[in-house]
Amino acid sequence: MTLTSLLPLIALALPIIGGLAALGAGRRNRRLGIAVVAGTAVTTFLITALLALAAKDGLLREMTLVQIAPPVWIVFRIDPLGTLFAATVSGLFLLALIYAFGYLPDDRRQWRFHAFAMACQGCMIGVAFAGNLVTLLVFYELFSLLSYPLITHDRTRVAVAAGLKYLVYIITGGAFVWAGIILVFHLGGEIRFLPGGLADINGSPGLVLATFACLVTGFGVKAALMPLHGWVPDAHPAAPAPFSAVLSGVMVATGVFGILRVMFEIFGVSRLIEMGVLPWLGGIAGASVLLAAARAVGEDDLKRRLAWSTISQMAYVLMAVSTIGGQAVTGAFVHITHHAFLKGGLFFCAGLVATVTGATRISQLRGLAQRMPVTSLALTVLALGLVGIPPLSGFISKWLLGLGLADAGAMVRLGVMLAGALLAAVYLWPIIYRIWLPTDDPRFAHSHSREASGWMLGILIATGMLAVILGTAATLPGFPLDLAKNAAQWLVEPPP
Amino acid sequence: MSAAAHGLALVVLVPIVGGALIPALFRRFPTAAWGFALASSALTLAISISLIRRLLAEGPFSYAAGGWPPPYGVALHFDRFGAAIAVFSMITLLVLIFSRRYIPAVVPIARIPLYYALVMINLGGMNGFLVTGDLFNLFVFMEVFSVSAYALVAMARGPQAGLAAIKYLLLGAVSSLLVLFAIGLIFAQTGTLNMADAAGRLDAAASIVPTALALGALTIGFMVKAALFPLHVWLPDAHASAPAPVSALLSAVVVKAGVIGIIRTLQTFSDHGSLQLMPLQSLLIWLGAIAVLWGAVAALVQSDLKRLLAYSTVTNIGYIFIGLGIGSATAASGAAVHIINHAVIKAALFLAAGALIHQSGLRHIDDLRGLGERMPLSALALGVALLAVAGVPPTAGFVGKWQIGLGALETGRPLLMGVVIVGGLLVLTYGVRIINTLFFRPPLHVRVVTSREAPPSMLAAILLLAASSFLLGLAGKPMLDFVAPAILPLTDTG
Amino acid sequence: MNVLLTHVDYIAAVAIFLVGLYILLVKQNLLKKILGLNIMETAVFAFIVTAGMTDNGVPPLLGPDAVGPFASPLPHALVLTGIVVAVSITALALALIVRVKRECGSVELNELGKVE
Amino acid sequence: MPIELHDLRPVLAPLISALCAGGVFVMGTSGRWRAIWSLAAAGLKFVIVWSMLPGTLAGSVYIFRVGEILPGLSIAFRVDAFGLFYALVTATLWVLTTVYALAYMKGSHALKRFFGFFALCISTTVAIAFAENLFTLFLFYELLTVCTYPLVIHDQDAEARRAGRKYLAYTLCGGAVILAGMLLVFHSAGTLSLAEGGILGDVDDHRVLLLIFLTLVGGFGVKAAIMPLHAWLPAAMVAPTPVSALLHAVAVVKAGAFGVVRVLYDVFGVNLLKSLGFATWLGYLAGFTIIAGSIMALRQNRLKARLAWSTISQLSYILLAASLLTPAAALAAIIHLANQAFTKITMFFVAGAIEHNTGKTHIDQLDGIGYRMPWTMAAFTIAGLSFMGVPLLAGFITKWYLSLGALAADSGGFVALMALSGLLNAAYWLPIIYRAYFRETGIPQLREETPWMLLAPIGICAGYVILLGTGAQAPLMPFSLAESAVRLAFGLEGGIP
Repeated sequence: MTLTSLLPLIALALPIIGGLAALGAGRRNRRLGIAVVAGTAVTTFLITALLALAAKDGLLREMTLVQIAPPVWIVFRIDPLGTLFAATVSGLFLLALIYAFGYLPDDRRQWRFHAFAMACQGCMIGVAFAGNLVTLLVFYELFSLLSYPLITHDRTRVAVAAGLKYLVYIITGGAFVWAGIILVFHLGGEIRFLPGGLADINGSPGLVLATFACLVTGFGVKAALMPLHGWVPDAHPAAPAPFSAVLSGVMVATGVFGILRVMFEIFGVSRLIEMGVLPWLGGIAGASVLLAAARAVGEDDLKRRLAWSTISQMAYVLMAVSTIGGQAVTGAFVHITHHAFLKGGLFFCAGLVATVTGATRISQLRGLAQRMPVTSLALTVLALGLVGIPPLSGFISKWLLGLGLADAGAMVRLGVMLAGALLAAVYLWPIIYRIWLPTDDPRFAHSHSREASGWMLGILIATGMLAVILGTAATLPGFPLDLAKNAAQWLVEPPP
Repeated sequence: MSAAAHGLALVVLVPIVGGALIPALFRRFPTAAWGFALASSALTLAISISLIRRLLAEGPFSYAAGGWPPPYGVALHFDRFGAAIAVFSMITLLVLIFSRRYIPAVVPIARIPLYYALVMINLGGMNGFLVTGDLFNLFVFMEVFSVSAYALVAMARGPQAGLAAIKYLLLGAVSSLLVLFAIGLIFAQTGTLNMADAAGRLDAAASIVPTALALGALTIGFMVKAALFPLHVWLPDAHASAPAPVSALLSAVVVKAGVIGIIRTLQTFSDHGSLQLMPLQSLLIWLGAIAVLWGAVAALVQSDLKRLLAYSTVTNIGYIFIGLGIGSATAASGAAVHIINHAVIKAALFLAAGALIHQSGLRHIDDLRGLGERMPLSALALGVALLAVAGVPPTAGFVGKWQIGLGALETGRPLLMGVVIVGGLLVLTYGVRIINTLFFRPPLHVRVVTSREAPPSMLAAILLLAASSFLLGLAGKPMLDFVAPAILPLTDTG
Repeated sequence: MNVLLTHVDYIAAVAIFLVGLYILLVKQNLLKKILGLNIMETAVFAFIVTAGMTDNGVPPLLGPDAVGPFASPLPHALVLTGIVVAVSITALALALIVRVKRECGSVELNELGKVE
Repeated sequence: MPIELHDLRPVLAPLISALCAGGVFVMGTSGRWRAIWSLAAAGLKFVIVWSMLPGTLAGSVYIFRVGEILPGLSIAFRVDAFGLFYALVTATLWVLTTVYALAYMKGSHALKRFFGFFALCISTTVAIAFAENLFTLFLFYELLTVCTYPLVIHDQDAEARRAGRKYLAYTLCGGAVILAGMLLVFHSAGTLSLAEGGILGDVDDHRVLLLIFLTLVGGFGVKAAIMPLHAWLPAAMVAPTPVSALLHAVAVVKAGAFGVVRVLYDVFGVNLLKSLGFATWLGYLAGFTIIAGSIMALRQNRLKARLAWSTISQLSYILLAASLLTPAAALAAIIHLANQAFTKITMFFVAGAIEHNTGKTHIDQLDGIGYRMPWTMAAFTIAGLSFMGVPLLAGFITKWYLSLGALAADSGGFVALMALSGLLNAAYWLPIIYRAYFRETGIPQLREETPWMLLAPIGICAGYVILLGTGAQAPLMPFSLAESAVRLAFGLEGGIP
């Protein structure tokens, strides 16, 4: 076995093992635990980044590991799309895990959080590297279940209720995926991801459509595609901030990732056009964009507003993908990555503010900048980035998305996208406005609060910087844009 | 002529003469009476086995008593049905072994030699009944075993025994008279008493009314002896109040005489051209089916162990009659084999129950709770025999039920097959109830705790019979093959 | 009608038999039941004896001046045996009745039922 | 045609256990001898059964004829792929259950009786697996009823007796119905031999065939706990845990399911059933049972009761799969024999271990139990996930093939049923896992792991659940055996489509 074939496995297994090690070590010696977590997270990120660079030109490798039953294997593949996603996942996890050291109270349960979170990370990387539907399903189900203890980590009644809702949605979605996979195998005789889709899917048009619907519904639950989004506004605020960041940043994207795999590598572009499902997908995604953004505007709870925003932003991606244009798909991939860090950062901020001041509502944020200038600055940068103000990272992805939509001639969708961006400004601007507005009102004076220091602030600064760097230096080789272009090319115009 | 040639006479004479000698010789020595009875029954068994060997070698054979040839003299005839004498002798032998320790406890000491005498005479009567070729002797031997049976029922102490005996006697005597009446009718019609001869001449007889009358009288008479529903009423009382070994003999052997009487009747009348046996056979099927269900349901509600076993006999007689009524080769041979198998099983049941009752002094089923721990072997034997009587494969009880059920299907009576199966299920229900009581419930009665396992002589008989009631199930095929030729005349009517 | 006339012995036997049976079934006194039984026995014996009759037959006694047709001797032999059997049954029954009387204090079945 | 070899092993395997039972009954007053007899027989039989695997895989069929007891009715053993599959599961689990039982039952009353009948149960189960004809199958099937009864009422209290009565009432009636069916088969086909492709091909009376189908499937369906014949199973969980495990996972219920599959494939035969269409109704009934059993399981608070209802639901997977009459579904039916057995026995072992360790029997008492017994509950979690159909675990394989089979039979609705059933499984297993790990009692939980003699069987079973799910084609996996069984039943030459 060469190193390249070992690396993906290491990337997958390392967080899981590291998490268990941290659980053991951290309970005895906090410093050792921190070292294990940080070392593991950094190493994992480096490995996935390395793989992303190595695989940027196309399929690097496919590995068949274990046979479950004669036609069903556990298969991993290293391709541009998967590695880009894996790198995004491990990057955000790196930030979230370190942030958690500051966010969570220093007790034994903190290590449990880390262990589960890292196991979750490993499984998400597994999803990214999955080479067929069953492998994808394995890791998809696993990290879905592993997320549950993280969402309910606070053990409040609200958290438990949100966790239950989450579980019901996700498991039902899993069942749909499951049924879809069976149907795919029945109709196509194959469940591997193949460039350009499976060679033939024989069956009545209705059955083929049902198969597609099953898979999109199943993954759509996680992708928070309306009307399957119900768990998102509850679960995201209920989880501890570092995990909210992961949920919003990459977990929802996992659903989108699943849909991408199904669309491009199971059904294939030409069959999708033939089936006529794309307008429907675009329509649903467009509706999601607008409706979710509208809900976000009316939401006072900061984390809930961010959650609604996630639903809206991820719908951009699907809307763009539904055009099948190379440019739009590129934009979609870039948006996944950029949005991950922006939204993750925003949740970090929200968590920090809530920890320090106890404020969870936007109306309570007035005058925050007086007390917590650095936090406020980071929050502002990230919010502006999400709105799409140049030269921040959000601008790049939205620009590309807009270009792509225009390129594909999807003018209605372009209009929806612009409306969505406008609504994003509407729901994010009051936050910025409020925190910078000085006040003497004793209700907002936060007399006892002051800037936090240490882990959390460091991470905030890092995400802010990242928004700037990814925005200004987006075109550098090896940056997400570069990788996304290759990935999109590879998907939309697969090599023969 | 050598002793072997006279075997057919000896098999009747040895027990009767032996039995008759016992009160004369051993009035003062009950133990010696036991030994003598045992020896003569063993001798009878040996003779009957030698007869069967001759039967297998030569086929059915006859013996003219005193050298008079049939139809004038008293003819003895040995066919494959007659081979049952070996089983009956065997059961009597085991009952005697069992009696050694049991009888002194229930029979006044002065009557003990009488008891052994009656058992032997009963055996002689049974053997004679089976091997006779002559209608009148059929009656005489029937009276021999019947009268000895009445007396045996009365052997036990207590008011119940006498009353049960006299009830049994009254019904039994009426049935005997019916049989005798029928014999008279046949004689009047044919002028002969030889069965084979009479069968040939019945056809020629002009009037059908007397023949039908004779058939009816014989059937009813033997039905009483066989305790076929609804003429079974005497059986539960008699079998329940007799001493256990006597119950065993009555249920296993004596009621079978009635069944064999019916078989002989059917065989005799089967050649008759103008008389249709079909309605009679249908009647037998119906009565048999009702007997199966009635006996099983009645047994379910009994609280007295021996009464329950008595009702089980009613059920099994019902099975046999269903088989005979169907009359196909499958069913009739099954019924014939069931005669033997049920004899063994029922003997095992009554002896094992007797051992339990004897050792604990209790006879109500609920009082026997937990006795299985104190008397494991007897209780185990009872359990095996209960499963056998329910027809759980591969026990002996299964053979007959399978064949009869199959026969019902062959003749297009699926519902009858249902009756066969439901009956087995009901029997299994009370079987399980007893097994459960014995083994899986804590003792209720203080006497259970102090009970001890039965003495070896009793155990030997019980275990041998219980083992046979299991093993005979594995020998179903050879047994069916054995009775098949004997069944043939019957099946012609089916 | 002709059949009835030629079989008048049958009819008589059946009638007597039924009388005995009636007594046996209806009477509660054990002793009377035994009497009923005896009547039935008599009916059967009488019937068998008549069955041996031959038209104008003479007793089957062999001698120098014996001329046929003889009545069949066999029924007589049978009936003798039958009477022996019947007597033994009656004897046994009477003995049992004595025992029942001694142990239960009654020979009336309906009273005995109450004793139980 | 497979090569038929006359061999002593088919009869030796059941005989070993019967001998062991004898040994236990005779010498079993001493605990040590009980253990020695039980373990020796378990090990020996394990070896005997496994030793037939290579031959059977190579296409041989081992035969041993004991004798003909009635015309056309013989006791004979024949080891084909399907029978061996079932025997392998039984023999393997018996070793584990024996170890578990030795530890679990320590100090209980009437142990001689317990271990004696325990051994007899397995003896009869293997005999059922190896039965050459319907009669032998029926014979040992009934014997199994008799042998399990003392185990069910082992506690001898009122509840146990009630359960025992119910158990007997159901199973004995089922047995009687089978007897009726057997008579019908023998009458119409003239033979009772189980043969690939069925023996009823020449019967053209539709009503008789329907009657045979109803009686045989109904009779075996009692032990397979298909609704509405299931009521004995939840009642029977009052038995000691090793017995429940034996009842629910290995011997009894599987004997019923095994019987149904034998009836469908070897008495009727696939082609005949397809033309008759009776099996469709069986499929609907099984589908109903799957859902209704799961819903009932949801409502139970007692852990073993939930397990029992889950068993009812899971068993109908086998019946549903068998009734679809497609190769893939048949494969699912056979494999699920093993999958359900290992998964459910893990759960029963865990339930027993919890009861043994802490005395807790109800689900709402299990808060925080995962901290007290982490390894035990880890095994439980694996089993639960397997039932939910999570890939890499045994349950997924079943659902996979079953769904493929359903699609091949143009009954796509059953795929939705599988998905729904997976959801229901999640709904009743996850709360237990949740309580075990995520609900805290307020009192600090001391680590109190199960003793190793209980834990080792649990661990091995849970490991096997994973193995069955990941390495179906590993050398010691009987998967290829199941494949060859399907090939025989369907008369296929190559692979399973």
